[in-house]
Amino acid sequence: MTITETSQIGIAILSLNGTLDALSAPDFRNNRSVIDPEKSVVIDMENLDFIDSSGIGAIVGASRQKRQPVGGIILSCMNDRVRKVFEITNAQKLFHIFDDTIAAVDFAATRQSARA
Amino acid sequence: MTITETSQIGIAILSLNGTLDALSAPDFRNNRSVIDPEKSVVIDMENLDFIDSSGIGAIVGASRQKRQPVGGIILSCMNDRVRKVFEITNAQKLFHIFDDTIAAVDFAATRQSARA
Amino acid sequence: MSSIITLTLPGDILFARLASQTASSIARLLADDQQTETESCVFAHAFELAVTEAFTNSVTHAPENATSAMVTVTFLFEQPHLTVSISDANEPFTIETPAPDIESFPENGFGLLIIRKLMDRVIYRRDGEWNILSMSKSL
Amino acid sequence: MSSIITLTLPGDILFARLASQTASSIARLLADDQQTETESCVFAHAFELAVTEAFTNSVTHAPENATSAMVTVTFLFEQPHLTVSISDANEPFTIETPAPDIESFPENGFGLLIIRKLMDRVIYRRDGEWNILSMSKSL
Ligand SMILES: Nc1ncnc2c1ncn2[C@@H]1O[C@H](COP(=O)(O)OP(=O)(O)O)[C@@H](O)[C@H]1O
Ligand SMILES: Nc1ncnc2c1ncn2[C@@H]1O[C@H](COP(=O)(O)OP(=O)(O)O)[C@@H](O)[C@H]1O
Repeated sequence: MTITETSQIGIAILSLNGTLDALSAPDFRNNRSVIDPEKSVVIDMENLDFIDSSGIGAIVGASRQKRQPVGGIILSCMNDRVRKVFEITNAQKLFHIFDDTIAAVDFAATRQSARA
Repeated sequence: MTITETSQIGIAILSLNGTLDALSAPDFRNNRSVIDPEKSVVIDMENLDFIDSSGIGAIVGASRQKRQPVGGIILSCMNDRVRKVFEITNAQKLFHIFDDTIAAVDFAATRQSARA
Repeated sequence: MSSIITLTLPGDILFARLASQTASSIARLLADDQQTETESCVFAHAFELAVTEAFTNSVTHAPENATSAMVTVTFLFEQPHLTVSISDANEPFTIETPAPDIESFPENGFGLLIIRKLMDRVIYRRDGEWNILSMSKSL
Repeated sequence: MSSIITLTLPGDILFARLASQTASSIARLLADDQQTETESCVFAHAFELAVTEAFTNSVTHAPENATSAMVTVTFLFEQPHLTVSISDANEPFTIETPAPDIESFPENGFGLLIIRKLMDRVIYRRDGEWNILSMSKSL
């Protein structure tokens, strides 16, 4: 898996490419924006082909460490295979999930400024 | 492998997609334009990902059955991996090989009309 | 006709993708004649995911000293059932684990849950020093 | 560290792609750390092609009645050498076959030629009833 990071109005956008599994999950967990409790992170899954329980666990665990509402993890553009794993594990209940990344970033920005 | 066939000024253009190996070679061999000794055939390999010795053998065998110059097999757009197998086997010596299909069709048309 | 395919791999997480992609390819190969494109994608994904989960468990729950352990993945196709079995030499375990409580933001415990939800039939047995987890699904 | 991976498949041409794609994936996995993208593509393609050729030979040159024959593909990685061995229970054969004369438009006889050109080292041995064709190349 590769992670491409960009930033918009203080929100980190991580584009995941490839496979998020036990082998690649540490790369995700150790990402600085993921670790930072105050950071809002949008995970763009358009190019994420495959996720397993280790990937779900990494995202759920990262979300727990966020200091909501200022920090938080928002998901966008998951394909059907990825969505299915979120559904089976019930993890979809924990996240705001968007079909496009711009909407996800807007949502994160609104939530952040609502606090200010 | 899938074969998509189109025709231009009497010349058959076969676009191969996928893998030409022992499993798929019979589909190629049994194609009507391939079998017809009087037919000029341009094989567009742009979407051919992989070829092995069975694939080379099928193309060489088909070429032998053509009544040149009216019929014949002309190759276009092979990727580096495919080209390498033509080189290793020396089969590249037997064919006119073009980098684009339009040039290959032009060549076939010129050769055909030279006979007329 | 029944077909058996066996893949034996080092018990290293590096090989999890190889195991799961092989599973996906085999499922697809068997499904392609008989199913629509979408159906065979779903069938292949179920095996890809189940094998990733089982293989990852075999590796991550191996005893500390088992650096040279091997994991065996066996595919048995008996029309219309495809069964994949994962064998390792770890401690015995049970597959009757409860689904984790998602509200507590758990980081693990999803593997066997996913396997049970994807497959038609999941059987665990202990054979001497071996764990054998067999997972079946029908075309 | 040395790694061994074994894949046992039915001797059916349907499984040739599975064998060769597994070979390609393994070669890539091992090469990726140490080589450029282009180098590891070339390395993976060499194994993909060599395994297709050897596996296809095991199937197409099997005795008529050998419908339930199995072919075994074994990978041994001993840094920097990757060796793949293909075993079958066919009649013995020789790898010293001459390259076919291309001017006579031959339809076959290219398999062992391709293997010899791609690999650093090719060894054939007969072990009891088994043919073992071992093919090595270094990273
Ligand atoms: N192959 C295995 N070897 C040993 N123990 C296992 C194996 N597979 C599963 N287990 C046990 O079953 C438990 C539940 O597995 P699972 O649902 O996949 O969740 P996780 O692996 O994330 O803990 C594991 O924590 C482990 O104790
Ligand atoms: N696995 C095998 N089992 C039996 N015979 C084999 C095997 N591999 C190669 N041979 C013999 O070696 C010959 C040359 O093989 P090859 O160069 O691959 O060309 P081809 O298979 O197209 O004839 C074959 O024709 C066959 O007689």
